[in-house]
Amino acid sequence: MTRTILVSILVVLGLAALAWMPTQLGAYGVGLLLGMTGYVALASAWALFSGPTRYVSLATVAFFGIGAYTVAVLSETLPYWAVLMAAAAIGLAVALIVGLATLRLAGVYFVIFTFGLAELIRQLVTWYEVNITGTLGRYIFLPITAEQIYWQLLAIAAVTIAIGWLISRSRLGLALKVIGDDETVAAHTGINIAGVKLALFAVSATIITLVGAIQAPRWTYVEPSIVFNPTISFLTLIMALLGGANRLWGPALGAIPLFLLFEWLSANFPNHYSIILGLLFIAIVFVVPRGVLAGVEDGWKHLKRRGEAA
Amino acid sequence: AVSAQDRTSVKIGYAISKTGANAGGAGITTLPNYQLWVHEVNEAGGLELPDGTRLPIEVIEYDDRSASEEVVRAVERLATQDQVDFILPPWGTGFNLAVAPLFDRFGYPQLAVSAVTDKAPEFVQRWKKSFWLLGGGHDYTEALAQILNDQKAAGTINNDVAVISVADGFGIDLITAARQSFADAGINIAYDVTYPVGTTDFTPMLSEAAASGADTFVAFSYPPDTFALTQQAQVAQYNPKVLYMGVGVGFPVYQANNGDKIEGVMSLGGIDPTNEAVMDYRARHTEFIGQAPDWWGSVVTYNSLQMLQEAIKRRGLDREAVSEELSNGTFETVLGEVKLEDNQLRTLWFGGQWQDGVFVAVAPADREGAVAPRLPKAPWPAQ
Amino acid sequence: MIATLITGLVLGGTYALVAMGLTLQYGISRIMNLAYGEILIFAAFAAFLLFSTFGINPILGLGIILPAAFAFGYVIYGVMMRPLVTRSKKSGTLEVDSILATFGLLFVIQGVMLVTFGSNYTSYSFLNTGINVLGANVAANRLLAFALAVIIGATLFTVLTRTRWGTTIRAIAVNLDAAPLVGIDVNRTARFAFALGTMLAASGGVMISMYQTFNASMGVVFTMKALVIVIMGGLGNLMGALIAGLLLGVVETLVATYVDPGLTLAATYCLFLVVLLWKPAGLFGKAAGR
Amino acid sequence: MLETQNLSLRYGRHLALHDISIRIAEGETVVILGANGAGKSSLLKAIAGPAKAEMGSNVLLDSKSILGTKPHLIPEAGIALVPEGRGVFGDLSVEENLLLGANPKRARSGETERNALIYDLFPRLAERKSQLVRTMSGGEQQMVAIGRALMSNPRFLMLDEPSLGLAPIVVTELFNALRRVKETGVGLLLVEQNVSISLSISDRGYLMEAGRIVGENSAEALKTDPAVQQAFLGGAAA
Amino acid sequence: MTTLLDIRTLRKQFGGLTAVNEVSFTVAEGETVALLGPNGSGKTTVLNMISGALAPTSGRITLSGQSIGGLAPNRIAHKGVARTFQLVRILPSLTVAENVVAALAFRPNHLWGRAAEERAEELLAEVGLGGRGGEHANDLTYIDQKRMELARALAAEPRLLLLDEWLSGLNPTELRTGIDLITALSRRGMTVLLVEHIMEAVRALCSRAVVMNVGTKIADGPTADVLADPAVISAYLGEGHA
Ligand SMILES: Nc1ncnc2c1ncn2[C@@H]1O[C@H](COP(=O)(O)OP(=O)(O)OP(=O)(O)O)[C@@H](O)[C@H]1O
Ligand SMILES: Nc1ncnc2c1ncn2[C@@H]1O[C@H](COP(=O)(O)OP(=O)(O)OP(=O)(O)O)[C@@H](O)[C@H]1O
Ligand SMILES: [Mg+2]
Ligand SMILES: [Mg+2]
Repeated sequence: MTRTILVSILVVLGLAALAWMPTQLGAYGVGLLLGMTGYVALASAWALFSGPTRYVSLATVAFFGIGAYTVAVLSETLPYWAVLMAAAAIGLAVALIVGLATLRLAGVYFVIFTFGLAELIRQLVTWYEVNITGTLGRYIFLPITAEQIYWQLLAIAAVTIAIGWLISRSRLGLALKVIGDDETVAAHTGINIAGVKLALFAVSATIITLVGAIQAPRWTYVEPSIVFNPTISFLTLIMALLGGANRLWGPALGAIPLFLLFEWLSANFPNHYSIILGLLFIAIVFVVPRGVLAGVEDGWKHLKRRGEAA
Repeated sequence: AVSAQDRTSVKIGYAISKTGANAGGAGITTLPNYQLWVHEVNEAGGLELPDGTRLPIEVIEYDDRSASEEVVRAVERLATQDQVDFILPPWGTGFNLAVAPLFDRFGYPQLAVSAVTDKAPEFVQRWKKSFWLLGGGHDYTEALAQILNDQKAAGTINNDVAVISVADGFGIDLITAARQSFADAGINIAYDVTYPVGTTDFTPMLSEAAASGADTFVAFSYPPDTFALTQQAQVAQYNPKVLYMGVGVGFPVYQANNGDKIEGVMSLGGIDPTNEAVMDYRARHTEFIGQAPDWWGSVVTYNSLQMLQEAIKRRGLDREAVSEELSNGTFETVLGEVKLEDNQLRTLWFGGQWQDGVFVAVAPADREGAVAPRLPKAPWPAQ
Repeated sequence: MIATLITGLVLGGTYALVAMGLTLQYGISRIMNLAYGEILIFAAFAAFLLFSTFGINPILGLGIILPAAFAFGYVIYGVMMRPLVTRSKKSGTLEVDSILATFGLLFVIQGVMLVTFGSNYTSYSFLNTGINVLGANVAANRLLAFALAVIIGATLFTVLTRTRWGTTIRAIAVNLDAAPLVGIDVNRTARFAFALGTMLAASGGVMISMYQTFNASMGVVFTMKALVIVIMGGLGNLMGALIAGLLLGVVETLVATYVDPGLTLAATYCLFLVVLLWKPAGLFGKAAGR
Repeated sequence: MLETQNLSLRYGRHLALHDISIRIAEGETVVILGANGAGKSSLLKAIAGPAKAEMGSNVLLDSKSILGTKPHLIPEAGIALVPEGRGVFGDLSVEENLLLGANPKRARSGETERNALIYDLFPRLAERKSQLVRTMSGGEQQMVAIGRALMSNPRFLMLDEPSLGLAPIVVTELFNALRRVKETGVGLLLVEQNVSISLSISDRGYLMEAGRIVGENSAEALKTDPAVQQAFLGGAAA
Repeated sequence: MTTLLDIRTLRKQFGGLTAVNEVSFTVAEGETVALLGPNGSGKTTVLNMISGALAPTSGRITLSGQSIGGLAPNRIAHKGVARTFQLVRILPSLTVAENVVAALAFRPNHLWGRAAEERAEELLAEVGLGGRGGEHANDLTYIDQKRMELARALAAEPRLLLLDEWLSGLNPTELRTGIDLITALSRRGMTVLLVEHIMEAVRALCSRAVVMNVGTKIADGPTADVLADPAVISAYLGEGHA
């Protein structure tokens, strides 16, 4: 009991510290924090669904883009909180439809399906804007500062990780692991596979939509090629996998160093950025095979064992 | 801040798409000019300040990887972390808009070149230190409509045009403007479709355009599309009397690949070949970069850097003052005497045509240096 | 209508050509190669270089580029993929590992191309002459790509399904663990299939360089298109890739002609999604079971 | 002659095989009896190549060491394994599975005759030549696995619980077939839980317990020695 | 005795192949029935249709009068059908205990937390895996995996237990243990439908046997009678076994 209280206090203190950080940093620092927190939220939300089920989704940017675009379309007409609600609702609705449609797919078929889906949504939005509204770019002039965006992202990242923690301790978490191992067994032990997957997919997608919506005011100008940039899906996936998609803190631990690495490389090696990044990537795959967090744990266990032996 | 005496250099930063989807455009129109200009300034001993001293330029460059989140953060970094003296703008309409609030907030003048927008007057109101140097869609489409009307009157072409446009900021801006301009000019649009970015096969559109009976074919296209259209039009033996295409017609590679066949092809931009300053610039660019500049945006980019250089010479490193100077001053650049109107460059070439291996300016026709268009375009050489 | 169909088929030929190498690499060597498109673009640059600098026409260029690509694939598999494959025997993480590793490879190749060739659009024209096929004016270079796709597709398909050697290649795709029991050198076979896939990617790149503008950053476009086709046709199924590629070409052309060019890509993905919903393992994929 | 000398095998910390020395002569049939987990499958796998043996171990074929030979070269040397869990190529047809069986070079001559022989042994396979093996019943898949191993023209055929999941009539047929295989001069190394039937075709038998060989005798003796039976059947079940 | 499972003119078609052809039989409450037949005669397919892994092409399956044919496997599981698989299916990344908890946590009156862990331990002890809950399922031997699979099936508190060759691969001693285990279950009133090729076990366990051949039922009745049926002998047992 006292431990729980202690942990809660620590968590609250940690969050407070994180929330306080922007006041100590310049605009660039805030921008960095913001981008990093955005990816922590994205990767954690992605891993909520894709980690335990091993359904690798490339639809991240579809929902991210839906969120951002909703803000672009509605920011003039609705109050900010209503815009966020609307974005979440649209994201949820799309997630449910997509989820229902994709339940039969497995493995790489699902991966590419979700990629195709993101592209389809982008094409349809483009087509709609071009042919129906006759403009493509939209402007977002909301009086929201980078700090405010950061705080919102921090909140949503914290909520996402909290959800992940709750799920991992619940029957839902076990159901996901069983599904990830063997769907046939899962079905025969009474797990409603479709329901579980759908619920998780919807939660994950809604969070991703919100991250997109929250980040949108940061770019004044929004167009489909910007908000539906498939790189976002890939980065999210890579970060989560690298950190360890099956662990609570894995995605965050993948997102933070990678994000900083990208930043550092592009600042210091703008011309050889790609090559160095690529080599580092390959090296990471070889050196920490099961994700950064697992690697850290292994190292820790190793040290402990050595300590005990001594 | 730091006074001029303590300095050893002027820090100039920019974020540009070195990789990703925008790298192709940025690598032609923007980046080589930044490099050329910095090189030339430093060769000459640096940027001249009002007191006559010269300080070399120290460049800080970032790759925005064609992602708008990156370009936003890179500009923040330049402004707050690196505390550069001036920031050069990124490539592309969207990216220039994305960073405009930051330039404004941190007080940097933004000399946006590779951004074509009809909303420039609005933006100037919103962001006082923003400058828009490449005009808006209407400027180009009205110039085109003018040319077409002249040709119609001369009996060269019929009243129909077939238009295709790329479904991206640039294409949409231009097609929207074109519909208006053509309607105003009484020109009938016989075929009007938009295609997605990344389209590689234009055969269906070309055959529909041919079937529409229009004598004029207009494509508000991006470079890969422009190249593909040119090749596929030859294959299909599609010979509109007026062939007008978008970005890419002015790229050096376009001429290299198609040789004489491009004679008569029209596009945005153009050059007054009798303007020695321009031709000299082209030679220097070719020499230093290893390839020629394009025939539209490059020279304007270079011009914008010269304006900045001159404004610094007149007003020093005070960004407020430099911005004011850019707004109100008159500058002598490769483009001749330049004076911005409401923070926008209006003395631009809005239409050009390949004539004897040079992409000459044909519109506005009444501006000095303009050449008469040669129409109808000769059919593609037989294969 | 016939002309439209022919145009579509010819366009599809390019798609099919690009997809077949990936179906070998992914279907047989089980490497999800995200750097596939980069290899293709690299070959395009190589063809361009040979043509513009040494005056070697791209068809002859194939004679240099294809063996080089094969060797490259062979080395890459040996150096990068093989340790991952060995490692995954225990952990079963080959899919994730290969995604991560080839994602790195993608950046390396792209970076090398950026440094050597720059970020500009590159194109040249070769065999860009119209040939009349049943009333449709088709570019000779595209027709060549189409022919190459059909020939490669048909040959490889026959070899894979009709010969023992081809069957050994499919066997490692089906059951890696059992392959040594029948004397198959898994490593060598997988390596060969991977190298063959690399070679096909390069052949696609050379063909594409003849009629399409490319730059160093464009690889991912081809990877994704190829993946879509591979999945639509059914993993590891060459005939499937060929047919799915042609089908996509036809659909795109029909939509561009009769509906709206703005919806071509949307139609592509729609078709893809519908096919998957109807047949979750692709047009010619084996039902269920992994 | 196929033999192992002091073969030891380790999974992590767990020593699955301790100093196993067994031998099978040309044309001889040897059965290994032992409780579940005694290490029988591990022994076959160690001979067939994929498992890494400990120092001091050896596997000899005609007095030449084949330990450490790449697994895919073992069938080439004339040793075939029908593994636990069958290891068939599920997405290939029956015909293709058999074709692959004859993949080692030593199997190329006489392939047609052997193919005919196998269809003769297992008429069900002849009926279902083009069916995907994945869609066949468990027993049918077992037939494919045995047929495929026979296709490689082995000198020594190792079978890991071949009767598993087969209908009684098929088990009888299978062992009749194995008798015929034996008559062609192939040495058989058999791991079986079906003690009586396996002893009925064997010449000799080894008893295995917790990774060690604990007894060896002629099949006749084993069959009639209730004490031995009791010892190994009771010993390791815990 | 009331009928628990009632199968009527059940049929399953795979393309051109009729794997199960108009098969009808019943299993009464508390009974242990053997489903026999040569390899490929359609036994597993019947079990698959009962448990919902496959949807019947036609015919009816009822459990206590409720139709379950064609329902999703999880719904059928909730109605009280549990099964093991011909080739064991374990959840490799979970521990042995978690494998069992998986079933406890998703049955209608589910258990979770301490209660589930305790119950799992009991069930594991019952199948002879007492104290081994912490091991990784992947590290178990084949027989132990089979035991664990049975514990998982029992955890669902089924009314009908389907065992697909659960006893195969066991040595004579283990076979005896296995038979005792199932006997104990059936003493407690469990209804069992089992597919088995080991006649010793069938004779010991089952009062009744149903025999299939090429998809059709060829015999149904008391085990001893069925196993003496000439049709069964010629199609399934072979002369040696009579
Ligand atoms: N891959 C493996 N990793 C770890 N331990 C293993 C592995 N394979 C087998 N073992 C262990 O080695 C021992 C011997 O296993 P083996 O499969 O050889 O026994 P067996 O006699 O064939 O038993 P069965 O009759 O169950 O097939 C067992 O204790 C088993 O748990
Ligand atoms: N998915 C499928 N597609 C096609 N045929 C199938 C499929 N599943 C089973 N079959 C066929 O249906 C028949 C019955 O198979 P089933 O697995 O029910 O046999 P079984 O009686 O359980 O045999 P065994 O005792 O060998 O396990 C077999 O001939 C098998 O090949
Ligand atoms: Mg064994
Ligand atoms: Mg069966």
